[in-house]
Amino acid sequence: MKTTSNLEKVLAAGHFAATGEVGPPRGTDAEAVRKKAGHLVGKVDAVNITDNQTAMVRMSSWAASLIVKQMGLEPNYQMVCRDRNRLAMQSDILGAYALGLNTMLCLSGDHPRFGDHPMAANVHDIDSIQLVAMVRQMCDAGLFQGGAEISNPPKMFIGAAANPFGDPQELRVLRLAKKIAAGADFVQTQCIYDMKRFKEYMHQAHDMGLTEKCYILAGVTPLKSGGMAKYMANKVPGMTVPDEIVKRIAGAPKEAQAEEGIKLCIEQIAEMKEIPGVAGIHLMAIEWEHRAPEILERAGLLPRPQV
Amino acid sequence: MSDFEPIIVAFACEYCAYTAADMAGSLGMSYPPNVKIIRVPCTGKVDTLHLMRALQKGADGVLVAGCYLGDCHYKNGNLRAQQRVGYVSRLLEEIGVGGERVMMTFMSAGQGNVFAQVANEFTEKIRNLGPNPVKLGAGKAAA
Amino acid sequence: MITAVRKPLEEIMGFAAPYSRVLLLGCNECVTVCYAGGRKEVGILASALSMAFLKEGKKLDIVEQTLERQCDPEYVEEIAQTIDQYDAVFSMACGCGVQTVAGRYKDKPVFPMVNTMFMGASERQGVWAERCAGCGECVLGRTGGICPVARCSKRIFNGPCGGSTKGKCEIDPGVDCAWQLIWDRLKALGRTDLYSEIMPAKDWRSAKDGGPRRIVREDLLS
Amino acid sequence: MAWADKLKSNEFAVVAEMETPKGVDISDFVAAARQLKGRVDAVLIPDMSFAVMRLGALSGAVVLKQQGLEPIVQFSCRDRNRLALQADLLGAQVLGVTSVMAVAGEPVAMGDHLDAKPVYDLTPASFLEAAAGMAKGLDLAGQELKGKPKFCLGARIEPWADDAELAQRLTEAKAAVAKGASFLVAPAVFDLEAFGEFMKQAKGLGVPVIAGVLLLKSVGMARYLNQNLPGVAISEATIRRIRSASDRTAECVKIAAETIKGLKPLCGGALIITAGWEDRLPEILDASGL
Amino acid sequence: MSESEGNARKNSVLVVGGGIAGIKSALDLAEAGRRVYLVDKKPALGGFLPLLDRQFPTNDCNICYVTPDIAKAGAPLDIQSLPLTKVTGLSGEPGDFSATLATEPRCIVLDKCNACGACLEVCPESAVRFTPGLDHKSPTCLRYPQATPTAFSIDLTKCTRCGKCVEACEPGAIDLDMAASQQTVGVGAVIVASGAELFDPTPMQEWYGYGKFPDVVTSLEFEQIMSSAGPTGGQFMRPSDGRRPQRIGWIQCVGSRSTKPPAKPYCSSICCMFAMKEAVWAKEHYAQDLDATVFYMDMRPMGKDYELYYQRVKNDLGVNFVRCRPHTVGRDDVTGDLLLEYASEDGSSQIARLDLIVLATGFCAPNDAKEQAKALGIELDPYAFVAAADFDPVATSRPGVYACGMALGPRDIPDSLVQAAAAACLASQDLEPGGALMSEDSLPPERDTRDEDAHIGVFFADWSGRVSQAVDLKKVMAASANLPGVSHVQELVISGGQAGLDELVEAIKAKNLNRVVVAGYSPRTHGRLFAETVRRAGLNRNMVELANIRDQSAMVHSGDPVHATSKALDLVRMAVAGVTLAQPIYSHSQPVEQSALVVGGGVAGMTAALALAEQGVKVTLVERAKQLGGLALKLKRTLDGQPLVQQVQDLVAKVQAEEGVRVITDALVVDHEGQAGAFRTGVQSGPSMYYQKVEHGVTILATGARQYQPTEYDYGKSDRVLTQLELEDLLAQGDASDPRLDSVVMIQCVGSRNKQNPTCGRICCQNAVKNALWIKDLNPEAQVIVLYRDMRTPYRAEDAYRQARERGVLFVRFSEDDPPSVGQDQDGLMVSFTDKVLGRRLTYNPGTIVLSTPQVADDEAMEELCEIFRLQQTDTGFLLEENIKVRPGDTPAPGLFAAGSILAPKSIAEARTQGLAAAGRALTLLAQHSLTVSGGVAKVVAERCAACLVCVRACPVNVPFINADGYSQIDPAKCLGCGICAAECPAKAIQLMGYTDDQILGRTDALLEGVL
Repeated sequence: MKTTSNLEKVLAAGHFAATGEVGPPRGTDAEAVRKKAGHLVGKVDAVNITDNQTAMVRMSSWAASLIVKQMGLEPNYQMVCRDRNRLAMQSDILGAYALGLNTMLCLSGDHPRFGDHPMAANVHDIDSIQLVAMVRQMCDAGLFQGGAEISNPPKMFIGAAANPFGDPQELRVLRLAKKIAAGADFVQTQCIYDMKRFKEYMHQAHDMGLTEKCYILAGVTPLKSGGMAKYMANKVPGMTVPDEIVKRIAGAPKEAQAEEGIKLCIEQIAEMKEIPGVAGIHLMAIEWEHRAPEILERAGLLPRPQV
Repeated sequence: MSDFEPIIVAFACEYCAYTAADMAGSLGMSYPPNVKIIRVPCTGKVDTLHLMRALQKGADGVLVAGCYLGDCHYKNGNLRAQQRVGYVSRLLEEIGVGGERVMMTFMSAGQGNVFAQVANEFTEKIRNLGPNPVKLGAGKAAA
Repeated sequence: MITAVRKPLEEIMGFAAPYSRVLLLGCNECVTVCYAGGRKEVGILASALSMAFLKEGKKLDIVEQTLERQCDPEYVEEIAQTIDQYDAVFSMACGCGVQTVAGRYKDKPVFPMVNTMFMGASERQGVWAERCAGCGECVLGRTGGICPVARCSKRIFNGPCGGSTKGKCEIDPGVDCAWQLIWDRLKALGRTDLYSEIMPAKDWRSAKDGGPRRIVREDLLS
Repeated sequence: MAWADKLKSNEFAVVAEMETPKGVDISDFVAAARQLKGRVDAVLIPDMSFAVMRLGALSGAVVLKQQGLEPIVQFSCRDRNRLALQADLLGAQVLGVTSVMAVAGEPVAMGDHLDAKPVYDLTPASFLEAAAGMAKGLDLAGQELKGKPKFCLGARIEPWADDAELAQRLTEAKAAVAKGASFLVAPAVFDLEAFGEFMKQAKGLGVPVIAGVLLLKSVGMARYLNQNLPGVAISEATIRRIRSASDRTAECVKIAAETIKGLKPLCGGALIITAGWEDRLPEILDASGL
Repeated sequence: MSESEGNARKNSVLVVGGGIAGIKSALDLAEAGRRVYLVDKKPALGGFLPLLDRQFPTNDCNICYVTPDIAKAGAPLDIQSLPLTKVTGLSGEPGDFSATLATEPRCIVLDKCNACGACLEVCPESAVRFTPGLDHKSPTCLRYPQATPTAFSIDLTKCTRCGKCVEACEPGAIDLDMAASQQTVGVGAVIVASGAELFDPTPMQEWYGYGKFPDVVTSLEFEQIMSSAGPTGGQFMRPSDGRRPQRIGWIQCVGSRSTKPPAKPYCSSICCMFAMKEAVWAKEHYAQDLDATVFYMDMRPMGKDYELYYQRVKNDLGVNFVRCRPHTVGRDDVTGDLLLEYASEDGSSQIARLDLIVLATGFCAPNDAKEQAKALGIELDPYAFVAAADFDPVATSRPGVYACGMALGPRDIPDSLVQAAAAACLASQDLEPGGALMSEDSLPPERDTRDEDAHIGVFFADWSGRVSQAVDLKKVMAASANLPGVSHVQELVISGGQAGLDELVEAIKAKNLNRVVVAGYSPRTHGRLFAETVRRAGLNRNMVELANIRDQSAMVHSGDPVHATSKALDLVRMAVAGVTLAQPIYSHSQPVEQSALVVGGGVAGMTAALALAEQGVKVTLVERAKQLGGLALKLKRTLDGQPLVQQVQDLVAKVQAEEGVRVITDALVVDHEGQAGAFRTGVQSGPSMYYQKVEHGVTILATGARQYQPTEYDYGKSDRVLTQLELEDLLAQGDASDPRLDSVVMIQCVGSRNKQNPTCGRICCQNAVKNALWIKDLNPEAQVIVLYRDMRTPYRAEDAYRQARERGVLFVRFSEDDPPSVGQDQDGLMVSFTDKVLGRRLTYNPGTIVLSTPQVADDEAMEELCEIFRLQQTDTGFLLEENIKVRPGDTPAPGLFAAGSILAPKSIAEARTQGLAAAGRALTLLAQHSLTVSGGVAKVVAERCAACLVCVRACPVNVPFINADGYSQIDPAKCLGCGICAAECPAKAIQLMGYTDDQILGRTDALLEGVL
């Protein structure tokens, strides 16, 4: 065991992992964090705390992570490359670790154009793969990115994100390989609807031996309505939602669409369990945290193992 | 100003509009004497600068008359002219002189009647717009 | 080539308001080619500006001149004899030219007439697109001749990000995904191996982040 | 022997046809050649095709060689007997022209010297035999040669109009391969599907097939070919396409380029024939992404 | 005979008749470097054209279009015009004729007369001839300002020698003792273009009331009523009481198509179009509510697209057409209405009430036709027009003597012009091969005036007085004198001849002018003329600018003299500013290849090729089919029944034997480039697609048309339904007992005059008549019925039509909405149709049904040809000419001519004529030996160029390139001079010579001077 991460422990013990996600509030209300995260206590192995998600200013990820940590839930501290240069990133990592955070996820971050500060400088001093490599170097070699030694280096369980569906298709697994090569311990994917293509992706990753080097958690997001299904299908870059899924959700009566979405989610989790190399799921119940326990329950993922 | 007589400069392609203007003459069709023609080999030759200069010097309206789109002797000179007229129009809007003071029109060589009609309509339009504000300002500047 | 676009007339008129006689100075290099500040644009701006003022009853005297290059002191010297006749210089050159002129004629107000945009190439007549960010350390040899710094919205060196869709960038379907282009090109070149190497974090000192840059060639100094 | 190497590589070969000028002013010929440098694998020089008298193919080949191109020179059996043919083969060898293609030669009646005496001493097959024999150091009379010339040999698959004729053409082609041909040139393709069918049958030939791609110039030419050339059927859709294009020549170039692209998965290479419009070859190459 | 005289003879042609046809022949010959004697018995040239207010079908006034040619390009054409002159004898042979000419005294010295009109005012006997007005017999009128010469003449038969005119004449131009003169000229060939006369309806007074009722006028008189310069001064009124007519009727065929003398049996061919034009013009310009009706037997608009004109007049413009036989005109004395009685189609008698009746009078041979024929030794046809053979349509019975225009019978202007060009071509063949025309060497050296201050001369020329009618010229002249740089102002008297231009040249020299403005003309029509004129004065051609105060001020603001005058001054001021900034443009000349490419080996193409070869021009003749001959190979007889096969075969053989003609059959034209004098055309021939580039100086397109393949009337379903061509094959077999020929029904207008093809096939009616007569020749008992819509048999084809009726051929009319139907019944092949007289449907079982199908444009081939040669098609698919009225056969592209059915359906005779005409037109170009390439091209100022490539991208013909020195370079020989690059150049490094920015801005500034 390299770290004290609960998630690492669960995965290392060979359990099918489940992680959740909580977006910090756009304000200073710690209660809001507690309320959202409260639904997940005891229900997931770790919870992702997003970092200025969709390029909107929110409570900082590390602070929200601490609040969650205090609730006895393991935070997965997210960090994007958009807002900080390598100095700020490293200092934040040191601080986070010092305060007890041991699991983090490295991301590029959405472009400022999508958020509420489109005029902001788009930093991108390093990219997400370079971030993974930087954290890996900090932890393993005990060196800052610039080469200086770190006294008492951090030990992070390092995660990266992957999108199995963006273009060019053939680069998707290669990029995954790159992230793993850079030092990712685990990978959480973008939410999956197109199971056929995801299976191909996993198959390829498995063939390349990537699943042995790294835990891959498949992303799932329950569709709340036909409208959401259509939005995901048409508006979200790098996302594919098969027609039959859109039809299935949108085709259900209005009041039954949410239930249909949950049903689909549960079916897919079941399917994912059977895919070689899938080490767990990452449930992104966006603004639906309160229904996460039900989904996990019905998917047979509760109770969570204690390790 | 009731006695306002606009001055209109017309850049006319010699293949079509200039000939049409001559044709208007030989058919005895009258159009307002306000319209004075400058002949060009193709409206594609009419520079943004020429249009601007005419207005700067006090013309109340500028007309560019070329062949029908697709009939240009030089493939797309008239299309280019049309784009330039659009550009000048936007620029005139920006400085408050009025984008309607420039206009592009198309006709064939035999259409003396069209030339006369366009000249009439454009003169009328400019008459309604009133004098080029540059002219009024110049009076003030001199005073 | 450096690209630029003319400033809004309103801003220019603000600059001009206090003056009665100005020199409108064009540049016969980059800004000529990108239709921002060559002889022709000088003429158009002069016309527009004088009309805009005259309309308000003010006669602004504008003298048009175009230098070969405003970023070389020798060319800028050409106006030394006449500059005293003007209240101000309105430069249509890129920022380099404006500064060279302003640096030479320290007691004369010099105003920029254009917004300097980027180093770009002409995609076709009337369209210019950014191609180089001047980062000082070229990686084009490893990316199939397509620059991730200038052309990827997130400057990702190990792209593409998850937002790449059908060859287009997530920020705008009108913008090509640089990494799609890079990948296509590497495939065509048979050099997909270049992709699997992780490009390390860039040293931004070579770019402007290291402070204002200059190039000195010792052998050429005189 | 760059051409022979190309054939061995199994990559899609691109060959341009360049007719020699009728006369001695080779300026256009050279200008066209310059445009092709580095862009095609070889240039095929017909030997007075359709019996129209022109500058000798071998001379043309030497000119192209000087321009840095790889020539393939045709030898027509119509105009020379076995002495002359063999002598010229030796000449080709010493001038560095080593890619040689045998053709029968169209009847004299098609050309511009109606009174000429057709020779046909050898057939293309026996010509190939002669050339192959030379590699062993012997001429057709069994006399020993000083030095053993080596050639990369090719032959044509003659045009066919129906299935029976096709079978015969394939038999002839097989014979040519047996006699030493290492590539075969097929007539101009206008219907990729039909050509695909042909290639299924031609698989057994064992050598690359280079298919002709003829640049159409106008609707009139398409109609003319349909009427006058056996086996040619340019579809009404293609003709309509040319007719409705705003720039007909550009459309014809596009069509040729599409044919070349379409041939890539089907056969060993394309022979681009422009019949006088050699200056358009670069455009075709550009458009076909070669 | 001295040697030089002999040489002159071998290079001279006598043209008899100065109407449009004669002028055209003379111009073509003179342009080809020949000397021409142009004689006319009248005091001035012009013929009919000047009497017409405007011409169908364009409704243009074409005088303006034709006349600038008279002093073409300022080069002195060698035309000696001899008015008041007749030919009295002709001896010798082709290449060596002597013609005696007799000239009546004019009694006015041309050099002195300024046409002031004082003599006319004082003459008590109206002996002075220059009478404008309603008298259609008047020799000319003032409305023809370009009359050559512009001078009066005195009719001695009326003169009383009172001497008042001599006193009144300020210049002293009158010499009443002037004697008649005679002279002999030596010429190589003669062209008879003596025209026709209008039929005088006076003897038919009892029917039409002409001469009895003042409101019955001839069509020519009506033209005068409509003319703004006519006797009514532009007031549209009827003669009797000055009332504005509300109901006008045109009576067709007055004096034509009648066997009752003095009327003529033939069809005068053009009166139908003439009447329609008048009706339309009257309606459009005077009274839109006008009730205009044409009373006619058959409408015969047969020229190119004339049928479309007819349909438009009928359907869109609201002119009424009544098919009938008009017979008597009376008058209601109470109302003053004219009463026209006519027999309608169903045989009933009707009366129309009208305010004005216009008699569409036909044409007849001049009264001195026989006398002239005798003097020239040529034969006349039965109607006293000059006789010509069908296969040699402009050759007379005497070798070396040719004829054209109305001298050969009534015809319209385009046909006359084509014949004129053809006759000129044939005449050339009797002369020595032509020599080079004037070259740059014969001009004085050019002065370099670049460093001089501007000395501008402003010249005012008011050819017709049109300008001074609206513009206060004196005022404009006075103001012009004060313009900057102007040092001289002068009024210029310019007529059709050289005199005024010489005056200009003299003034430039005398006043030491270096720049010139000519006010009065459009640069479009006269720009080149004055450019050449100032060049003759030693100035660069670009040192003149025209102020178009005629068309663009006087003509358009005629009702507003104040503004017309101030605008005229504006225009002059702009021109002065422009010319002040003008820079010399140096043009260079390039040799003209003395060779031609003829595309199409039908009759027209072969004829053209032979005609050119006979003049020593090397010809390449390209034919798409495997053999020469074209459509004519399928014809067996000419329209007048002469055997044809042999003649076509002979023509083919002659072409093949001609050394100067290289024939390429089985060939396609695939590309074309270059300019007049130096074309290069790619030709691909044979299955080998053997590609060759043909270099040639001129091009003649004669690719013909295709015969319409009917789908109507069971064609193709029954072997008894034939086309006329197939019938000809049958007839040529000569089997009188063939049962298929026992009874024949012909159906006209199959595939023409309908929605798909609105044109008239032009020759199908004549073909039907020809074949009907042929059937009758074989089997007089045979029954032939022709179902027609209008029988269109112009001039003598009318004789054949009449003959056919006399010999029992039945002609039954059907209307478009009630066509015949064809089918099978128990008796076999069946046709049914409505008989208008009986008013019911009849059924008939003929042995054969024959469909009269037209020639139609071969759309696919035409599209391609037009693309390759960058020409355009008309709406009906045929080739678009430069101007169908006055430039038939010329295309808009210089050096490219067209002949035959490529232009419109044509008979063999017409194809022959057109082939000759195109050859003649081509010869005028080839005669120039070198062509000047304009220097009005884009020029790059290298040091300004930023090498931005904009010009390279903008040029429509890809001329500019960035050269080794790193700046844009533009080849002046290839530049078209459009100026697009100059306008786009962001560095203002490109200037278009002749239209520099300085000049354009200078004009703008001059116009707007003082506005701010």
